[in-house]
This record gives sequence, structure tokens and C-alpha cells, in this order.
Amino acid sequence: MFEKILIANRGEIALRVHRACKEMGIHTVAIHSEADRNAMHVRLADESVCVGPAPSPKSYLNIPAIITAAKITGAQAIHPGYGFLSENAKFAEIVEKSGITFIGPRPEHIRMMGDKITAKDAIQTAGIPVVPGSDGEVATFEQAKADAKRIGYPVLMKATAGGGGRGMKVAHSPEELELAFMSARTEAKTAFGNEAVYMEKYLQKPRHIEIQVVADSHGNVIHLGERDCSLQRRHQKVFEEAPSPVIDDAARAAIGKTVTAAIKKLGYLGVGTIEFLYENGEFYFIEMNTRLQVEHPVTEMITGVDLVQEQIRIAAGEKLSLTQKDVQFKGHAIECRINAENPETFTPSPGLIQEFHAPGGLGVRLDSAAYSGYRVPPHYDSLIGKLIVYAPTRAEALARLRRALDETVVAGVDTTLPLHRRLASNADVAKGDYDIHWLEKFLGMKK
Amino acid sequence: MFEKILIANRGEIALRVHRACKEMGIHTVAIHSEADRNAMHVRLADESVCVGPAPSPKSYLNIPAIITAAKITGAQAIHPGYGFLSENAKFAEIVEKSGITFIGPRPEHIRMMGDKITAKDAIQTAGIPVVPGSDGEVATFEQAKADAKRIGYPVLMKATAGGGGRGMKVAHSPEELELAFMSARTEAKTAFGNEAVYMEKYLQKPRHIEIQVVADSHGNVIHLGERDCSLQRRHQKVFEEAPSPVIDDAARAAIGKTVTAAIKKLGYLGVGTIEFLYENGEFYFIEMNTRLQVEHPVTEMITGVDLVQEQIRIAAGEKLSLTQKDVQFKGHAIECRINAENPETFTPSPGLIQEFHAPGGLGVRLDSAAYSGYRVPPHYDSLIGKLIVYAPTRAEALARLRRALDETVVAGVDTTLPLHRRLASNADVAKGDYDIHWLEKFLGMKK
Amino acid sequence: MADKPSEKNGKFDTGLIRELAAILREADLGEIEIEQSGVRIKVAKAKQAVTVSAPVAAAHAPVATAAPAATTAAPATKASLRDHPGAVKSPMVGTVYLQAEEGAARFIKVGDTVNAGQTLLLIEAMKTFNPVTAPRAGKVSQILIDNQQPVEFGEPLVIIE
Amino acid sequence: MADKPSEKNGKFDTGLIRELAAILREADLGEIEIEQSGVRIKVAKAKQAVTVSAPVAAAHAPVATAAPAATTAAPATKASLRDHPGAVKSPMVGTVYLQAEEGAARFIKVGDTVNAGQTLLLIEAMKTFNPVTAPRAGKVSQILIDNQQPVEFGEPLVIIE
Repeated sequence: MFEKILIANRGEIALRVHRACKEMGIHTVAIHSEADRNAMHVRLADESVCVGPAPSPKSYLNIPAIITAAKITGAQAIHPGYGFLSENAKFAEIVEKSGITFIGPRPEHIRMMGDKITAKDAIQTAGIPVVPGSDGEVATFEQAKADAKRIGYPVLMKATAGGGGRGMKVAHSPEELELAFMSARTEAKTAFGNEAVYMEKYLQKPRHIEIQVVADSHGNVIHLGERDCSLQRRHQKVFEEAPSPVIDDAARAAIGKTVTAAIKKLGYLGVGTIEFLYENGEFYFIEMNTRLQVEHPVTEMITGVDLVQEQIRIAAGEKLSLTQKDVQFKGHAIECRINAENPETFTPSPGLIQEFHAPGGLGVRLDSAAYSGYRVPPHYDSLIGKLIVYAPTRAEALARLRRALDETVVAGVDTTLPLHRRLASNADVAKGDYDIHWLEKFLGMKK
Repeated sequence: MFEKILIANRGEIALRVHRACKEMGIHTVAIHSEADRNAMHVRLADESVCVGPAPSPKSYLNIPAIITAAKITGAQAIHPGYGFLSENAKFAEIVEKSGITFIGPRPEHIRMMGDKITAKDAIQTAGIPVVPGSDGEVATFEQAKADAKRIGYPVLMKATAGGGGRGMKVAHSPEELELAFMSARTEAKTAFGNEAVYMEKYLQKPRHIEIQVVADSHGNVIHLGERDCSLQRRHQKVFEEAPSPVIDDAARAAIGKTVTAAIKKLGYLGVGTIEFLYENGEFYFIEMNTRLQVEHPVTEMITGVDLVQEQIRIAAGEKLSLTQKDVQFKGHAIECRINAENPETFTPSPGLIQEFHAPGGLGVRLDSAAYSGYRVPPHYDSLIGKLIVYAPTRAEALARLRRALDETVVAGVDTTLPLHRRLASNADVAKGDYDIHWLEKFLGMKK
Repeated sequence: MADKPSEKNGKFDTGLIRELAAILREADLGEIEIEQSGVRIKVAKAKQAVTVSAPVAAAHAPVATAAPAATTAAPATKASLRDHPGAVKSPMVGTVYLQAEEGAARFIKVGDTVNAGQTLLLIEAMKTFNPVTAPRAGKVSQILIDNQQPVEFGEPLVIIE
Repeated sequence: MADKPSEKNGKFDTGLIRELAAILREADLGEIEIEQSGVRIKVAKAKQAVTVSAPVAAAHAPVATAAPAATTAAPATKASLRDHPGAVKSPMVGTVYLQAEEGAARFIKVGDTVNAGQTLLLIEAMKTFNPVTAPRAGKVSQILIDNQQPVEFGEPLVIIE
């Protein structure tokens, strides 16, 4: 096992990795920018190295500085957290070439999944379902009819040169297809000077469901069930839960089996997440994240598996600590992302946290690097904490969430806590009746 | 179910009960003394009533004031927490006579267990093992020999009029018995003017093991396993864990069966704890606590049962939420009592908490009513928080405890955190190799 | 604010700070903070750790802010009257009776002159009626509670001046 | 960092700070804080500063107090020299070389007069040697690092006065 790990990140995830290391008896090296000199991840680490000024490209994205910091402190491995360099294949390569272990997947898999097209090809080949569509351009109405019949209505016509919603037309039935096909082509021609269109299944009210996988270097792969992250704003997850209110044991087992088989086929290493859109009982691949996710704690709560410790063990060449049979799903977990943002306009609100009081008691977990007197720097993302609650049932988890939110105090900066209080008391959320469009509608951003 | 509960307590346990109420959708009424006007339990409660000045007898023990507070706020039930009025049978009676539900056992059981002699008799009759001894006075050496043979060596001769250790003599074998018997009588005569002595089995290095029981008003009784509370200082528990490092599944099932049968026979209601000394595989009854214990969270962590919610449901006449078969013990939990005391002299240290920062992350629970800027009043006990950690194994729980202790900041008052840091790193503690004398020896108080 | 906290050249007006400090002392405040177009001045008293670090200050309190259950009057007013030198405070939790029995005259009204020991009102607790008497002679300037109103311990009932 | 706020502004002389400190003492304040377009001055009593602005202050810090990994010098000294107007700070994480190669003469020694742009030392990072040069002419009053010592970004290396 490693004796010293450098954590190439900041904020709550740097602290999360630090905690896993300390619990495994591993010394930690924090890196930080000048703006983070007083940050909690720096204060708690065994050693720290300032790697550059505040702007990320000169500090948290500064590969030579980070490698050098690892060298001069004698760190044997680097954990990249999420964001920053965590999905940078080149960084992973440089780390390994420097004789240091990269705690994450192999560079080729990071690269493969970093490109939408190669990712989709690889995933489809490995047996994971993707959104069905035409095989490239749909040139004639006859072909459109045939494709639509195969794919199933509703279908979406999209300009191959398109973007931003222009040139997109929906056909809900065969009757609507001709108009959709023609007008999509016309609009595509007008907008992009290219009338070529292709067809995809149109998902109306999908949920965002993702499957957590873990693979070791001995060929063992397990899945840890799903997370439902449908409550999003501008593609940013806001509120996540596990298990999903719409996935039952049979559906979980089925998609889990499909995904673990594919991951095994790919020869993937470490933790990863396969993200899907989910509608009418079907899963459609969106992308794979080759790193720890922000929302990983909800999975930890319902499975009892410490994902970061598992990552570290895998990187050290050990076998998975459990088999698929050992994985038990118990209870329900919800995570709220607490951002230093105005809860209505979502304008970032950096500055001094004058008061910070964490909620406590049974079933409450706070992952946060904030403290009373901490100054949220304006240079980085606005996530200042994750409140995770766990309870035997979903209804109890929501009740616990409400009381924990009522205990939480963050004063001096705006936060999204008021939004989460609204969500935790919302009838649709209570019923689990939401899709990926729900939150934006709720916020009045659409319609 | 109740709509409003008055919490007749303060500090972390008042907050604990408040949390359970809020999670059940029940409104809370806090009572408080003048010294606790800014206390967290008052700030968080839906309503609060000042019931008297700082001294407990005039506020937290002031029965008429508390009953009146419940009346004027329309509370339907009173939760007494632990300490204060929680084991006062008269209070329980007055509450019930006032048409309010007492969330706890029936007054007769509180009274029964409040008297050492009736408690021991009742418990023994119900089939729970007690420390074996002579049937009253041992008048002759012949009788002493017969009793010692029946009880088993080592035995302890004690003056019936005695106390404070005087007139106590140990015999480890038949050869030592005559001298012990004679000198105990002589010493008893000298010290108390009464030579009568009795005999008990002598426990040399017992552990303190207690069994949590829960009984509803429908005749259902379950046990939730044991807690090991052997690390004590002056009979005050300091560090508790569940399960005990020395109790295996078979032993747990056996004592659990004995205890639940006895509790059922007694017709007990609510949560209760049977405390035992444990040595060489045998349990010996000490006393029964007819209330929630300070250390109840370790049981909650390993069973997933919310004991306070269970208490409230039972008081409302509902059935237990689970049967004995549903009870699963999973993982390991440790609790550290954080007292505002000097960690070496144990002198209380009331005053302003200038900084308070809670530990966070996976498997960490803090039950505390303290906050930055809170002034610990000098009028009450010194417990300012309980740090509870949970992990799959005992070794992992200890590692998690160490890292959580390292994150915890309480500045401005002395606390026992440094003692807990020493305990969490101690080799005997790591091995689970301790008895009820260990901590005082460790602290240099004995020998 | 009459005085500009600073001038464009970046030189701070220390006179203002002195003035703020004086106000702080005179008004017995904990801290003064001024912010104006990018300029912020904060003046705080020593030992004001509470002000700075109190996590559950009123403005940012947990949602379920506690208020005295037994009162209908504004808590702020009640809280300030608690320190009034002429305040007669409730010796117990209970329900106030301003008259001896239904239909009887009230013990006191605003403007009455009372003697030390004179009954001002009764407080019922546990079905016992306890007289609250005037601690000294004086004039009743305010009656802060209504008949049959519940009160908590230490709550100001009457002001005698 | 080359442009410190005080240098850019030119008006933040120690006189102001001294005056603030005097006010603090005279008025028995806990702290004075001033902020203006990116410049912030806070004057606080010794104990107060710790209490108010640093929740994990040294005295009460979590056990694993972080210290710069790369230095052996007392962090307090290094931290204070970071603000020295003549400090030449490390532009990167790396290892310091005070001479061009083994056995060669050191680039500078204490007491030397250096010209702007003159090489003071090399920092090796990722097997590249990067010269650190004098930002202006002056006299080398202190050399704060040893040969082949690791340094972090922003760490003061040499004082030129």
C-alpha cells in the first residue's frame, strides 16, 4: 500500500480523499494555489505545497508543478479528485511516466470516453444500449419512414450540421413524419446551408440515471446500483438520490449485469459511472465518467462501500474488497449540493463565511471544506458542501433532509440552501415524480 | 400520533429528541432555564418556554413548571431525555394524571428499578443472572465453606453494615477462606460494631456490558444487542462501543433471549437497558436504566433503528417497527463523550466556545448542541457533544475515529478530546483488551 | 452617512474610524461595519467573539426559529422590557388572571398607584392561583399581558415606575 | 507576486497601520478592518485575530497541522518574509540550485551587489533548469534557501535591498 498520496485537487473532494487516506494510514500531501493558503484541505493535510497563483491553469491544472510537488514530497501516488485534471489522459500518462501511480483509470480509457463519438461506439460495441437512430443521414422520406418504424415514435429529425435546437423537428406519429422530415431539411438548409438530417428516438421526459461501476486490475468488476440525478439546472446536477424512485430490484439487476459485462469487456480499471437517459423502462447511454463523481456519497450510504478507499486499493493493485454477491442495497440516501450562489438567480456569491454550522445527528453526513471564517475564493466553482442524508426509506430520508437543512447555517454568502428547502418540501419530489426538465420548469426558466 | 411534544431536557439529548420529532412531523416545545436562553435546543424548537432560573431544581427539575408549560403550549406528550426527571416515577405519574403521555416506561417499573434491592429481586425472579452470593449473613466458617463452594472462587467477604471497602476480604481458594472470613468479621466488628458478613462472587476484571431492550404496549419485546461501556472513570462512561469486542453472535443471542424473556415477564414498556458486569463468559446484573442512555447512538448505528422515534411510536400506542428477526447487526460503532473538562484533571471548564468545527464525511455522526459562540453554562453537566463513528469493522472504526478526532475543533474551553485521541491510538484499546478498571489505571489514578 | 469613508486616492479617513469607535463605545455596540462602493470599514469591540462567530444569529437562524410560546407580544419588545428597572417579572410558568374571579374588577389598571405588597395579578399553575405582588410602591405605567394569557418564567408582566 | 497591493497603491504606508493600531488600543477595540478595491487592511488584537478570522488557528488546530513540505526553516519566519518588499519569490515548485553545476561557484552570496536581470539561482522542475533573476538592482541581504532545497510556489528565496 502507498505510504504517501498527493491529492491534486481542492475543496470538499480534496478533503474527501484526505479522509480516506488518513483512515488507511496513508500520509497526505495537499497542493494549493495562493488563494487557498488557508483552505481546510491544506490545514488538515500532513504536508502541503503551494503550486501556483490563484488561476487554475497556473495551479490546479499546472501539470509540471504538480508532478514536481509529488517528486519533492516523495508521494507515491496522485489522486486527481473530480474536475481539474481527473479526466486528462495526458496527465495520467505523465504521472505514470514519472514513476508515480495515477489513482484512476488507464489513460486509454480516459481518452476513449473523453470523445463522444469513440465513447458511444465503444459502449455500443460492448453491449450497452444507446439512443437508437438512423445510420447517418436520412436522405429520403422513404428511408425516414423505415427508420422511424424501426426506432419507434416519437422520433426527432436533426440537422447533421446543426446545433442549438435549430433544424430539429419531432414526429409523434407516422402522420407527422413527412412534415417533420421536410421542414427539418428546409430549416437545416436555411440555417446551416446543408439540408442533411439524421433521426434519433425522441425522449420526452427522460430521467438521468447513472450506474456506478468498480473494476480492479484482476478482472473483477462490480456495479453498485444506480443514482438518480434528474434534478438538474443547465446540465448541472443539484439534488441526487439512490436508489432511484423508478428503478426496482429487477431493473437494477438487469442494467447492472449489462454494464458490468461491458466494463469487463472494455478492460476498464477503477471507478467509473455510466450515465443514461431513462424513459419508459429503457436505458439510453449518454456518456461515461472515468472518475469519482460529486454524488458518489449516496452510493456509499446505501451500499456501505467507501468508494475512495476502494479506488486507492485498486490503484495499489489489490483486489476488490467485495464481490457482486456481497453488494447489498439498504435504505435511501439523498445528496444536496450546497453552492455559494444566489438561490434564485444562481449568481455566484464568493466571500467570507461569517458563520458555518453543520447539521448533525443520526443519518446526516456533511462533506464540506468550509468553516466559520473561511473566505470562498472567486476563482473556482461554487460548491461549498454536500449534505447527504440516509434513512431506511425514501420518505424518512426526505423528512431527515428537511430537518437537517433547517439546522444548517451558512451566513455571509448566498447559498442554494433555500432552494433545497423548497425541493425537500415539494410534492413532486416527495412522489419521485420528476424528469430532467422538472427543475428548470420549477425554477420558471422554461414555459 | 402526537402533534406536539414537550422536551423536558437540555443539551445534546434535547436536540436528539427534537431531531426525531421533526423527522416524524411532530412540533416541538423546548423548555429552558434562564441560563439556556441561547441554547441550541431552544433555538431549533418550534416553541420554547422559560421554566425557571439557572439552578436545575428550579427549572429542569421543576415539575409544576414543566407540567404547566406543557399545558399552556398544548403538548400531548413529554419526553424526559436522560438524567433530570427521566427516572422520576412521581413525575411520570403526574404527567399521566395531567392527561399528558409520558414517553417512557410505566411509573411502577421506574420505581421498581430505581431501588437496588427490589430491582435485583425482580430481575432475578424474571430469570436474569445476578452476582451469586450467600443468602444473607454468613454466620459460621462451615457455612462460608459451603457457600464458597457453591458460588465458586474467588469470593468476597463483605460487612453487612459496611461500605467504602472496609471489612472486605477476598479469598481466591479454600485455603484462604478461613483467614478471609475471620479477618472480615474482626474488621467489621471494629469498624461498624457489627461482625455480620455476607459473601459474593469476586469479579476481578469485569467488563461493563449492557443490553438494549425495546418493548411495546402490545407485548412485543426485542433486544438490540450489547454495548461495551467498560472504559469508565469514577463510574462515568467515557468511551463506548457496539458490538463488544468480547461478545460473539452466540453469546449475544443467548443473553438477548434471557433478557427479552425477563422483560416480557415484567411487562415493561419502552426502551430500557440492562447493565451487567461480564467476566469469563458470565453476565452479572448491576442495574436497569429505565430510559434512553447517553450511549444509545452506537446501537442505532449498528442496527439502523432510531431509538427515539421508536420510543415515541411506542408511547403513541404503536407496535414495534421490527421483530427480533428483522434486527441485523452490521458494522462497528464507537462513541466518545466530549466533556468540557480538563483532559488530565477532569476539572470542569465552562465558558465561551470561541471556535467549534464539527468533523464530517462518511461514517461520522456528531450529536452536540454546541456551536461557535456558545457559552457552556456552569450549572449543568459537562457533556458538550458525542462523536460517534461507524465503519464495517472495528479496526476501520478506530481509524475513522482517529481522523474524525483530528478534524474536530473546540476552542475556548478545555475538552476531553485529547484523552480520546490517546485512547483511539492506544494498543490495548485497539486489541479490545480492557476492563472497568483499565481507564483509571491508564490515567494513573490507581496503582 | 455624511462622511465618506475614504477618498479616491486610497487614503482612509481615520477620523471617521475614531468617530465610529466613539459611537461604538457610547452606544455600547458590538461592532460597526460600513461598506460603500467597494469600501468597507468594520469596527468591533474586543471580546466580541460572539458577534462575529455566533452561528445562529437571528438573521441567519435555522428556519425553525424559536419564539416564546406563551406570548403574543413582539418578542423584541418583551426582551427589552425584561431589563426595565421597574419590570415585575413572572415568578413561574402559568396563566395570568388580572381579576380575582369572572366579572370582578381587575386588580390594577394603567395609571394606578400601588403599594408594596399589593396584589397585581394572579398566576395559575397546576390549578393553584399564585398572587404576584408589587415589590415596591409606585405607579403602574404599563400592563404587558392580557387576561388569561400564558406566560413563561421571567417574562415581564407589569411596569411600576 | 511582483505587484503587491501596497506597492501598486503607494498610499498604504505603515503610518496608517500605526494609526489604526493606536485607535485600536485607545478605544479598546477588538479589530479594525478596511477594504478598498482589492486592498484590505485589518488591524486586530493578537488574540482576536486568531479567534475571528482563523477557525483552525494553530493553538486549536486539528492535530495534523500542515506545514510547507518543502521547507526546513521556521514557517513563521518564511511567512513574514513573504511580505518583505525586497523578497524574490519562487516562480514555481521545484528544487533550488545555487550554482550552475557541481563544483562551480555560487551565483550570489550575501553582500553581493546585483544588477536587474542577473541570475540569482536556478530552479529545477520536470528536469528543466529555470533561472531566477534579480527583478532590480540591489544588495543581497539574505539568502533564504540551501542548495538543492525543494521550494514551493511563492516561497521567498533571496532578499535584495
